[in-house]
Amino acid sequence: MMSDSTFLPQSGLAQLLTELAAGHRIIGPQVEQGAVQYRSLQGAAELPWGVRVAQQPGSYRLQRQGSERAFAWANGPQALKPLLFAPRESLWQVVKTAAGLSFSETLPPPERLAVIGVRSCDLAALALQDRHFLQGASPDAHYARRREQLFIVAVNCSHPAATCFCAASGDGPNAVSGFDLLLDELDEGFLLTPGSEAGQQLLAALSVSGVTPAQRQQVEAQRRAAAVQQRTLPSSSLAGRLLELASSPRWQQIAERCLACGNCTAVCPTCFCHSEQEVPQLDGEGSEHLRQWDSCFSAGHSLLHGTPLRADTAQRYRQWLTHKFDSWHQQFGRSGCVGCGRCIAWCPVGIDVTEELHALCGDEA
Amino acid sequence: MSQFNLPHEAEVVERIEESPTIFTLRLRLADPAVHAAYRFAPGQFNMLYLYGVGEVAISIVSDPEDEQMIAHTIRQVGRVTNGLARLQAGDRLGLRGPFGRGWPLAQAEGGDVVIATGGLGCAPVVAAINYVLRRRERYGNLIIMQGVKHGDDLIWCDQYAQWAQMPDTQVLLAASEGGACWPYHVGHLPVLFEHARLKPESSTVMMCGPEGMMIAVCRELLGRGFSGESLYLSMERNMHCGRGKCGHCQLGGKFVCQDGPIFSYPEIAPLLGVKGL
Amino acid sequence: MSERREVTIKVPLLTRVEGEGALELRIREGAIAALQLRIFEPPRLFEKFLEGRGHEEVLDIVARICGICPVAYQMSASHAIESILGVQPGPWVREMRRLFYCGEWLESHALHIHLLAAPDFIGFKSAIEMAAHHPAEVKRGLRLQALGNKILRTLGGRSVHPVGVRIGGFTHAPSRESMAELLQECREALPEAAALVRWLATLELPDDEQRFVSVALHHPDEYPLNEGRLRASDGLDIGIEQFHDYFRESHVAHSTALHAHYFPGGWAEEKVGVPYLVGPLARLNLNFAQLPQAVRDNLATTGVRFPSRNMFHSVIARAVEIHFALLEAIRILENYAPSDTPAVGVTPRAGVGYGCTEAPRGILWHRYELDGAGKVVVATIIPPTSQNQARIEADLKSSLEQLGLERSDDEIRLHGEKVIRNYDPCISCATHFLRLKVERD
Amino acid sequence: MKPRVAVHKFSSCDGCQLAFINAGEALLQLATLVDIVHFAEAGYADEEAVVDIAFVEGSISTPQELERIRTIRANSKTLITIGACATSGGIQALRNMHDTQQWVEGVYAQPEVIALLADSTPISERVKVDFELWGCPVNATQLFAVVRSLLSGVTPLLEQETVCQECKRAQTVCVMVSRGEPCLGPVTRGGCGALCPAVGRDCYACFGAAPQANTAALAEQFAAQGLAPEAIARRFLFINSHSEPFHSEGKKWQGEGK
Ligand SMILES: Cc1cc2nc3c(=O)[nH]c(=O)nc-3n(C[C@H](O)[C@H](O)[C@H](O)COP(=O)(O)OP(=O)(O)OC[C@H]3O[C@@H](n4cnc5c(N)ncnc54)[C@H](O)[C@@H]3O)c2cc1C
Ligand code: SF4
Ligand code: SF4
Ligand code: SF4
Repeated sequence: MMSDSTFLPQSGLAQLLTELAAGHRIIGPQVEQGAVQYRSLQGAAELPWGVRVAQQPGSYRLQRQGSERAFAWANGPQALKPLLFAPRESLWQVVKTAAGLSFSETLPPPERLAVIGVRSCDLAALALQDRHFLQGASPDAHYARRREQLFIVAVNCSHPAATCFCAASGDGPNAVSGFDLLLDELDEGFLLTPGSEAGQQLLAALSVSGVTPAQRQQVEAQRRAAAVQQRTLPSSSLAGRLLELASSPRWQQIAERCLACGNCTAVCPTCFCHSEQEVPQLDGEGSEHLRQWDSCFSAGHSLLHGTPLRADTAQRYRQWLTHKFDSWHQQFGRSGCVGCGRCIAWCPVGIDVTEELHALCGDEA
Repeated sequence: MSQFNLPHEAEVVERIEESPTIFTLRLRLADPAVHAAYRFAPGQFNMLYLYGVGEVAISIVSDPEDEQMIAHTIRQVGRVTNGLARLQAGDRLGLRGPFGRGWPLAQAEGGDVVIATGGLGCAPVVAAINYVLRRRERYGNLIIMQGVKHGDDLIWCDQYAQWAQMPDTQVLLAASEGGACWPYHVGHLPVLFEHARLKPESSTVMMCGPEGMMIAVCRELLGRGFSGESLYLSMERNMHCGRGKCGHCQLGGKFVCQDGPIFSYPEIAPLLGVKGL
Repeated sequence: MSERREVTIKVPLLTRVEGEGALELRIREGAIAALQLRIFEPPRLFEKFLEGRGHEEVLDIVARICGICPVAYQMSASHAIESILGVQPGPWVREMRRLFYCGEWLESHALHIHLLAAPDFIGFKSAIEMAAHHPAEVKRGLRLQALGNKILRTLGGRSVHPVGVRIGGFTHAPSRESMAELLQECREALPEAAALVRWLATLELPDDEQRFVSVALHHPDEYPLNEGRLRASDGLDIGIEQFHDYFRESHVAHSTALHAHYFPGGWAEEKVGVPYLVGPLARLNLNFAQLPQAVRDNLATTGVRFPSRNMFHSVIARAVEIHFALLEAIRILENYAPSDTPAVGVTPRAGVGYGCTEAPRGILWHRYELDGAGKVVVATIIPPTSQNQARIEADLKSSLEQLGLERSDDEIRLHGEKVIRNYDPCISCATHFLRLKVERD
Repeated sequence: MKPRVAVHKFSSCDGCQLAFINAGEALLQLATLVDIVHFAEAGYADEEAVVDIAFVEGSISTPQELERIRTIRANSKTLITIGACATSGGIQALRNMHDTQQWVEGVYAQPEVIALLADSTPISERVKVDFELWGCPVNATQLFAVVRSLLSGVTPLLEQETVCQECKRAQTVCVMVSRGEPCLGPVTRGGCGALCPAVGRDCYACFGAAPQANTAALAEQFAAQGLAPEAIARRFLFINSHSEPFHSEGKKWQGEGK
């Protein structure tokens, strides 16, 4: 695939952003509140130049390395999920009149977004969310509205974090599809690879040159190096395996450490659970029906006849891990984990899914 | 926007008190064109929306060929159902649906239909019973078995008595604690199998009730030579969206709202009886 | 009505005040035999449980003394503790604290004027009833109150018990966008504030000239909020750390709030102290010249003059301070830029420090003693309401006599309530707990 | 018939009833939907009135208050506590860990007139409570949602999830993970909108413990991050020190400090 790549010098990044800005609002990585986050991007200067990220279970710290790169960090706390599957949004409204109830849909206003800096794990997660929200008898209109408008500039990971295991899950570190344009970052510029018609068109507007053999070699080495990661998954597929371990004592052990806070599910780029909520006006004349992210760790998630079916944290943790790594296969034909490691880093007490899986399956990490 | 995402306005045409805590709402969709186009299968459910309060999943108990009304029998258990209970004829509510997969009534044609229910008022099977009774010629025997914990828990006594009068229909009732005047059988539901005229090779069994009870029934019937494929269970999980998106109703890899709520035994056998799944 | 009647008037529960208190009055032979403003708000003993807490916890604790003026508590405590730790947070923090305080004045004053006081002057039981007849005025008041709350939320996360402050400054710097939005709203509200002053001046306020000592902070360059020296209208001019040399509290049986008195010659020298006034009227009386010209010009059109001895001018003083607070907020917001260091770091050390700032109801004085680990050893907090309490009782006595004790019970009761409410007493603050020396009459 | 509503105050800072007072036009609207019969700060005083809904702010800390709450209970169909004081004893419950009488005697000139119960207790320790709203203070969203539910004739919905869930939905960067701040969000009941992390600081649990809060695991993590046992104790023994599991967890670490 590198065969149709071209080279854009670092100075050309501004041009790339200008071209993108012509038809889109650009979302790009920026340092905010001590983390690399996707925010509205005004220009290349706002990118996290020289920023790296050290991640460990329960810990995320920025490091300034003074390098000349803008994308030398591994992922931040959020993936594309909040951009498409909003944390909280209105689904419909209803007004009460003398004549009766009048319902109307509240779709998000159309907006063309271009996201730059997307990692391969997040593309894999996006593909999964696409399947969940867009397929089936009742595609999700809110998600669809945002998804149609999305332009993706992906970047191959050059500096995975210690929490990353996309190589083990098979979702990275190098992107193969799902983007409009792909960047490989080098000190002096970027290797550009188009992934769609729209990406091709954008490329055509840029002042690019051919890729030198040295650059090609450097990119290849970088891609290989990024694939060397510390964390692994159990060697054979987990489809059907975790359910069989439903009565393992390990769940209780995890529950002693787990806070049931739901941070893992919130940062997970594939988790789709949400609850619906009614927000009536005080005067009783209208009401709004919202949805917001929910978590299998919350009591309300499994509420049945007034009591949670999954009564304790052991059962809730088991639901999270079993769904993600086992039942997902039945639902979507693959695991629900894309190896981004967010649930490991952003768990306040540093519970590590890869460690738990190895322990449950009885094999060494 | 589809009928699955946005509620349609519906009017309560009639409210029937079934017991102090169970009532039936007969509804008509406010827009005649929408009402006319509305189609469902027995065992499917709607999301009923109580204005300003929220939505709940409720099975449809009316006959699919009844073009006049969509009926729901609801038990008051909490916030929304208590609120729905106060609705009167003429009141408005919202309705989304139908959702899910219904009973295998087409497949059951030509054979016996065995209904096994436990607990209090099991609305989903009422739809199946009424369906069969209205198309009596297409089915063999209809065996209705209901188990309750205590004799006093039995509701719809008249209804059972009425069904018992129908041709080729057997109604069997059991209570684990019968009490002095309980005229029927005493014990858990499977005690009724001794008395039922069961034909394992040509029956379809439709079950509804607490999971523990359904597991016991399945085990017993498999022991009596029923095939797993002939057993159907109606499952219940927390539900918000009804369309397989919100994730609340997951049971292993199944979304109860769209893959169910009716499942054949082999589909979910490994998931049954696992606590907290 | 007979001059010789003996009546007892009780207002068992004062309404439209913050916190719960009662008034008891005994008139014998045409004279007031006993008059007690009873504050039965149970003591919540904050000063005691501050002991042993870390300095970093103090702001979250003292905020809870009062839901209406938590910022005042946080500010006085910040200054006191920072003086012990020897930190000076710098100009950005200073400006943001002024803005924060403007928010609280705006919210508290607008609340008092419209929801608590104005119904008295117009003749309604509550603002809710008044709103039916004077919707424009009431809604204007609610808007000003809401704007004050919004300023508090922008800096503090929420308006009651804000969470955005810490010793050394603020936990975060608000975004440019949120501050620009505030600026816009303040500008829009400015004419409303000016109109409020003019409207209040048209109301028929009782004419109640009294003799009293005003006490407030004074700052050479600005209208006082966080900083200044303590001044009294009799010429006293001291540093805040000298407060206890001139002002002392005592416990009276009918109240859980302590009464404070002013000892003009110094507490060590004198036996008997005098009541004194703190709050908007006292502030304005001592700081009129510090007000921006626009505020003074607007006031000039009304004919109301400060310094004033009419206690009922307090409500106008509050409106004037709303006008000032908005102008000040606009000035600060116009120059806003986010800071990378919204707070300076602190290192614990032992010492004693004082803080005195102008709460909406008047000076709020704090004294802390910290140990080497930065934990509180002793805390003393003197809220404005306990300082005003002796003054309220004196005022009641004189106002009721002026009204005429032969009036009907209802009239006397109503007027008494009106007088009390005019001080905007914050009874919830009745937490002060005297620890050192107690005087017995 | 409009429901009759009372707002009562006990030992508190007034901050929770401010959620009504600060509501602006919503307050005026509320007055058209219900009959406010007692709400001293807003100008209504009929303390003994029989009401449909009584909101109670503040904890019970004097014998008189105890008498008063019993009367109020008897006169109210639905009694709802608002805020930490009423729901858990509040910040003044910190005195429960000390001999209060000694404090009072040592310092008040006439301690006999200061009648205090030994403990500052939540309303539910004294009379039956129908619904409890956590928060120090509660906010208007919580209050008006309850009012709306009751007006619609349905049970109010109470917050069950953790502050972390709100924090993540707000897309705030976790202060515990990114800065090592000892955040109590994972064990704290939501409802505040995760205010503290949003302004860049750790949550101090003013909304009380979340259902099933695993305080032991969080405390261990604080210790692992270097917080001293005595400081861990102070974190749990703060706004809601009188309620479980914060009380026990705090006591546990307090012991370890000695
Ligand atoms: C497929 C299906 C069909 C059903 N058919 C019927 C029927 O015909 N008649 C009938 O009376 N009941 C039926 N139920 C159960 C009914 O949905 C619940 O009793 C109802 O949701 C309880 O809501 P509540 O607000 O009154 O109770 P609460 O206990 O206050 O519940 C709060 C919320 O939790 C969720 N919830 C709680 N219990 C259930 C539950 N059992 N199932 C799904 N969500 C739940 C709902 O979102 C509900 O609003 C059915 C459930 C399912 C899943
Ligand atoms: S695994 Fe970690 S992040 Fe997830 S619920 Fe448990 S403690 Fe929270
Ligand atoms: S900052 Fe606190 S509340 Fe937010 S996710 Fe982290 S631990 Fe939870
Ligand atoms: S984050 Fe925690 S301390 Fe802060 S307001 Fe919310 S519950 Fe209270």
